[in-house]
Amino acid sequence: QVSDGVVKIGVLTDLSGVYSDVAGKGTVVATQMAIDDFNAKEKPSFKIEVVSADHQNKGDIAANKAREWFEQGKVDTVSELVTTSVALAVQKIAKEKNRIALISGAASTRVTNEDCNDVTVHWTYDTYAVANGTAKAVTKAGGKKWFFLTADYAFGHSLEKDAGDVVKANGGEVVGAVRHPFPGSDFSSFLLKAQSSGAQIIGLANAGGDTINSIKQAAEFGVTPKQQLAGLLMFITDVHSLGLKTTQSMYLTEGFYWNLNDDTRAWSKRFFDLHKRMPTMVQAGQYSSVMHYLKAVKAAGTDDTAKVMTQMKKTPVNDFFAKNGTIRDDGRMVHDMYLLQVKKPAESSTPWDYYHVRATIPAAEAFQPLSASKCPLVAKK
Amino acid sequence: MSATAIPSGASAFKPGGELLRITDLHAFYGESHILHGIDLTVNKGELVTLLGRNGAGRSTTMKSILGLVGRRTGKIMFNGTDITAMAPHRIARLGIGFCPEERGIFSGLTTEENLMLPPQVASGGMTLDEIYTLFPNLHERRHSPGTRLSGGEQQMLAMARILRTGAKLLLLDEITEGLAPVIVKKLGEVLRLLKTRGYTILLIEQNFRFAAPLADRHIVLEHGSIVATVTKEALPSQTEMLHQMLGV
Amino acid sequence: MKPVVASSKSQAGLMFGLLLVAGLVAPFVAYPTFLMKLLCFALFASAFNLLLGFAGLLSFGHAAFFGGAAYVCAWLVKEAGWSPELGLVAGTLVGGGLGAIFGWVAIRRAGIYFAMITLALAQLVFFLALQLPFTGGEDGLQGVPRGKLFGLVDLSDNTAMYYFVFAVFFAGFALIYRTVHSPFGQVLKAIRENEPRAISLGYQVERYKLVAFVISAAMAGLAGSMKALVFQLASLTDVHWHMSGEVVLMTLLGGLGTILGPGVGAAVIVALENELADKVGSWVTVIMGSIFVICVLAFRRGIVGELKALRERIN
Amino acid sequence: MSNTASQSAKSDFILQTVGLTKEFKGFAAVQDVNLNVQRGHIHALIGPNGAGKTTVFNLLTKFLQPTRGTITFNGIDISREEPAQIARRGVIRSFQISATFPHLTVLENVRVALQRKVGNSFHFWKSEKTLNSLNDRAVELLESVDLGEYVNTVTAEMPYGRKRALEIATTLALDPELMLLDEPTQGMGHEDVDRVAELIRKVSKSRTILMVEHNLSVVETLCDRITVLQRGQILAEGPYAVVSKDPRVLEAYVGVEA
Amino acid sequence: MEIFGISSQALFGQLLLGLINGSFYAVLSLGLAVIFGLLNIINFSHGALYMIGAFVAWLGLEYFGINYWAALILSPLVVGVLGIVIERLLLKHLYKLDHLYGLLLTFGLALIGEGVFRNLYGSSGQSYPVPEILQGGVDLGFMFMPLYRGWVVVAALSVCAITWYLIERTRLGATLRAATERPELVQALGINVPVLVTVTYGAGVALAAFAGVLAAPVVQVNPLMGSNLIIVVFAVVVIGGMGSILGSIVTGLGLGIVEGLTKVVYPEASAVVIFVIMVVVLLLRPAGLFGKQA
Ligand SMILES: Nc1ncnc2c1ncn2[C@@H]1O[C@H](COP(=O)(O)OP(=O)(O)OP(=O)(O)O)[C@@H](O)[C@H]1O
Ligand SMILES: Nc1ncnc2c1ncn2[C@@H]1O[C@H](COP(=O)(O)OP(=O)(O)OP(=O)(O)O)[C@@H](O)[C@H]1O
Ligand SMILES: CC(C)C[C@H](N)C(=O)O
Ligand SMILES: [Mg+2]
Ligand SMILES: [Mg+2]
Repeated sequence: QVSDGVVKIGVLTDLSGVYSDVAGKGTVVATQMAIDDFNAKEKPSFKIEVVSADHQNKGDIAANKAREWFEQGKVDTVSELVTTSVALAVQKIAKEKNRIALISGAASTRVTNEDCNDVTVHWTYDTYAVANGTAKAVTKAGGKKWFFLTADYAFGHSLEKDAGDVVKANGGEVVGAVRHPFPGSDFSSFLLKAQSSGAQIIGLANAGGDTINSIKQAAEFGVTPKQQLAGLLMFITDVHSLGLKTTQSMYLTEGFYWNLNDDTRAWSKRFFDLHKRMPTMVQAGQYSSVMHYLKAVKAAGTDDTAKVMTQMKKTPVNDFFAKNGTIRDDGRMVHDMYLLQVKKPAESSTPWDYYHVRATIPAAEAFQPLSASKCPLVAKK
Repeated sequence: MSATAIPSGASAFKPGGELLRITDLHAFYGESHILHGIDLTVNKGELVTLLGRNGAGRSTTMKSILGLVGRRTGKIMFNGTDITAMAPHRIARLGIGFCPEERGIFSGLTTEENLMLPPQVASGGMTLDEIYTLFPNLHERRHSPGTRLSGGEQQMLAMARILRTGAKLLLLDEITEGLAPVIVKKLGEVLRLLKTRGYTILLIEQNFRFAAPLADRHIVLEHGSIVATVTKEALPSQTEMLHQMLGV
Repeated sequence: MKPVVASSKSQAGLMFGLLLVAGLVAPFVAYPTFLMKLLCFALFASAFNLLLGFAGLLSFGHAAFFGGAAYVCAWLVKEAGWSPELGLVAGTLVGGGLGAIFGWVAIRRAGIYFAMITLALAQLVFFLALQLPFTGGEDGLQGVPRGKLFGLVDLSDNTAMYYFVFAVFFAGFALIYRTVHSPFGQVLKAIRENEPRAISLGYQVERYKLVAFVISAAMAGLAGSMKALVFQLASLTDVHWHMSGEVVLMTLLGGLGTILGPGVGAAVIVALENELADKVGSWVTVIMGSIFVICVLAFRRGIVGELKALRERIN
Repeated sequence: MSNTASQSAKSDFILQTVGLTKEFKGFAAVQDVNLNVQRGHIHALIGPNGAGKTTVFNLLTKFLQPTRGTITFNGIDISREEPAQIARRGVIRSFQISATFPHLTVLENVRVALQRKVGNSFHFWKSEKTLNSLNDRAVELLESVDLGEYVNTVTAEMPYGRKRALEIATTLALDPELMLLDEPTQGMGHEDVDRVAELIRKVSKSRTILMVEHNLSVVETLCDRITVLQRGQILAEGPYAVVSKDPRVLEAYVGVEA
Repeated sequence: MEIFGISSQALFGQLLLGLINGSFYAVLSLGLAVIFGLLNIINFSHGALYMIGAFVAWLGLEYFGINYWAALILSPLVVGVLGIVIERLLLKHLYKLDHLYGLLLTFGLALIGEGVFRNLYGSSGQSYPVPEILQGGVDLGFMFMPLYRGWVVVAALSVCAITWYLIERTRLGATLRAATERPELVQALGINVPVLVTVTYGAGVALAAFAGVLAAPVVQVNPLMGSNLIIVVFAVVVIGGMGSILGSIVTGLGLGIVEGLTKVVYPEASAVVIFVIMVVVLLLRPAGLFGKQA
């Protein structure tokens, strides 16, 4: 039975910081959309409530909030959790308190690798997936000598490592890396390092505002076009704020693009009406994960963590976001990813029409295979 | 030094009549009660001295006029304006020039900057040239930092500084302190000159011999109260008493 | 002749008694994690107050002791497998040690300079916490096990943890109280009141200030390591200069130089943060800033100080 | 004793300075001062404002570092010692601007001084009740300066004159061999002045006192010997009767030529 | 070419970037020094006012189309007026108290300023475009120097020079210096010291705003941009000697360069090098490099 007859979903996200465009308010909107759709369609016997809070990208703030939500607020699942350090911190609390963590925004593979647990689902993408898409494409296109500009925290480290592995696996070479404080504002001295490294490709192992600034300042200091930038994790909002002129022809990898097919366009249109911006993959993933969770609660007839987890794992995900997605034992939701290339300004016909879809990376290849996993839940198989 | 170099007092100050009136002035530094009800008046064009032993409260009286003591009660009228509650700079701008006992030369400023510091408060002040004619030493040292001047030169500077401003009441606190006799003599001449030009002067002096021939009146303070007033006319007969009071 | 105020002894006894009772029943009334946070900060603020309120030294770097100790305790318990009580002891020692270093550099200057120097030194510690290999960088140290107290009591139970925290707080607070009301405290007060006079009576004031600094830093360290255990993490927030500012605010708001003030201030601030965070979001900082401004302008005695003054006026 | 002292050798000078000089950025506030204070005397230091009297006090107690010169106390060179060390040797000063601990009670003020010799001053783990054993002595001292009725008053609430008395009591608590008093009667009414003068005389019985004082009648009645400073230098020295007739003193200090 | 095994390209490049950072340190610490000199207050809100300066420029551009050059004048004016209001309304009441209260009050103001802008504009930062004619750059051989950064150095140095000239070489400056020495006496000589104090505070924070506008195109205009910078600037001021005008300018530039150098030699230490220098300086020269010994 659902405790108190209420399912309570906490959205813990970055509402004011560098990732607030990528996730932020939009994920709260997406959550509400999911609940409204669910209520309308499934007419559940339980009530659904949402709370949201800003974790300011700080693990400790997030951990304290999650703890309070679980202990005092009767929150059943904490969701979104953009920023790797936040996700890792909250994941542990969720395990301790035996509640569910639905992660959409955070990127690091650590979530389902070293730090995996049986109450966490990692939904939208991860560093392996994006590196595997973008870094592989760039290396194959001839960019063999890489230098990384890395956000100095768990996410950046993870992305740098995953991308480095891909580069090396594809015959490339990593000549160096420099780590910048997170969030950073002045990247000039790091770019200077990258410049003098003699690399062809400067891999940006950062995200959001940091990526935007690195790209701008690289142009300012004449780093580009002599050297090429590879934005290892870029979102449509980043392209939107940088403009096509600056970003044209860059490769990027996403788990979702609004202009893929009719389903995505229809959902995205609804989202746009509410939020005035097209959804990022994080926001779309948030909807998808919450919906899947609610359906699982209904199907299991309880909000008991273990039962809901089992239910979620045994049901495939089929919605506008994912086709035949599945949740593995390590908590990874695997689905197709897309290798995209930014259009030239002339090629863009409508607003937010930014990408060519260059390839669909099938679910089976997109994510780190279980065989390579360090997750204790699957290692001994 | 030419007498014509000093213009006569401004017309706003009619000769004669009362310029400064202090009534029942009490002053405090923190918790010590320094002045115990001072009453005194100074008339236009007069030179009045404040005498007394160390610590009698003479400097405090002067500072009270300018509002520089911690707390004071009573009433101070200057040229018909009640200045008891005014901010010090406004009082100064009514035409009061102050030469403090510690001279107050600014070390961060050159001699000339020190000289130019106080703003003009009325017309009829001396020009820079006139001042340099009066005190040639200052001209010579005009670019050196104020506190590099000798004690005597600093004293001249402190005096000269207020002559530029056009102030008509000068409060001079121990201007001869620590100066060589020649300079003291010179200051005496300057004071006499100022007097002929209609300046009103309140003078604190330890050096009675310096003050005696200049002053129209002597006021003696002891422990923060006025204990005697001696006019120029009565001075010869009362010198002995004054010496007594001053603790000689 | 009985010169010492007779009631002060019984008053102190009463205060400690009430404190004890309040502490014992509190978890039945309020949420234990909240109470534990409150106690950690109350101890932190009381430690800080020992320095500012009773020695007249404004340190703007107390986060270094609080956070530095939190890191050390967290690391020892998490990575080296130490028991929680040993972790606390180590944290306290680290706080005190850092305090001795800070003190040695800063005590030669007074007033604003002292504040600036402690601030800058704390910033050094901040960067160490960011960059040293074992601190977890931006992530901090997470998932610190609370462990078993003396190998017996399982602290992952919130109630057990609460009573442990309360006991530690009580001991720390009592030590601070005792320090203030000790022969040493008397000298400290005298130095604060009139330093040249104290010197002229033959007191080597720098030594007293240094000892006060070390005690204050050690207690701040104790508070910090306790916080690390309660929340099971040590992070950059703990060493950030905002934390140093926050403890000043707590102390100022509660009442500088009063025994209970800092605790009251901490309680108000922690409660406000808790209550407001959801309702006004990040306006919390604005509210904190405003409290600061109001305290400085109109309320310098703080809550407890004002109450005391009020009581005196009534009597 | 003062009889024999006047005849015998140098060792009867409790305090001596040789060539004591203090310069502030090139300005010599104290210049080449050779001061000899005889044991058991009340010795006055007078001079116009800014003559350097307070500066001399600050040098003697090492609140200022001398630019040049040596200071010997009881035959020991103390020119390089710390202020607190000098106090521990038995040289205790009062200040020109009243120096009490305003928010401690009168009793506590004196007790802080008494406490120093007990050696428990670093004991932060002991209760302050351990200090109560000093109360009797403190009260005794306070009564000796007529402050018996003020024992539990917070110092800030006392009239100014009583604070100066408290300062003397605090100074006495350390039983100093040499007491330095900077203008002890400054800012007092007549009766307070007399009271303090009387007090100084009383406590001078077993010690040496060096005082700065502007009130010449106090100086006249109390002091055995007088040093007159002017612009940082010693102008004259001797008993009151001699110094007060010295024409240079009359000119420089009193302001008239003889 | 290599120097100590470091390519001269990297070395000169980092030194130049250090100089750019140093320019910001110099202008900010100059403002702090001016304020400290006369008010004896460590203006903790300096960083917040720097941030507000940048925001005023951004808002001006966003909502009123005010261009960069106009903002360079307008924003310091606006912030200067804000400073005057702060001084008249709040700081004025603190002069008789311990100077620490000034520090605490301005700390509170900094929190308020940061908080307000964080609420209104988030902390993700707004970008401010480099003005048209300063786009592009010149190749200096060892590095490609964006024109705008060059302008930052020139503008900052000019403002420092002008301020220095105003204070050290003019009548107004003389009055200011005199008032720092003995405010009471200066007032007794007929100068309105309270107004002087107010204006000085306004001017000091206007300098902060100027630095803010200069920084706007370099960094994201972001509510927290001042809060971390200001601590470094405090250290600069302590090293230079509080209240010394020349000291704060020279130390600001110098430390920027030292920091740049550290980035080449031992990058991990670049964030702390200034604090380490501060400790060393304090141990050797407690009043700071240019401060008057107490
Ligand atoms: N700032 C101050 N704080 C406390 N007391 C002060 C202060 N200034 C002066 N006094 C005291 O006030 C009394 C009167 O001082 P004042 O300076 O007026 O004396 P004076 O008559 O000018 O003598 P002299 O200049 O020779 O000392 C003295 O006892 C002096 O010590
Ligand atoms: N720290 C200092 N820096 C610069 N000059 C100083 C300092 N202390 C004192 N002086 C100067 O040294 C001279 C002597 O001052 P001191 O205080 O010793 O005088 P005093 O004889 O005690 O005078 P008073 O009778 O007014 O107390 C004065 O000119 C004073 O301005
Ligand atoms: C939205 C994001 C880019 C978040 C970031 N990748 C992280 O996991 O830390
Ligand atoms: Mg005087
Ligand atoms: Mg003196």
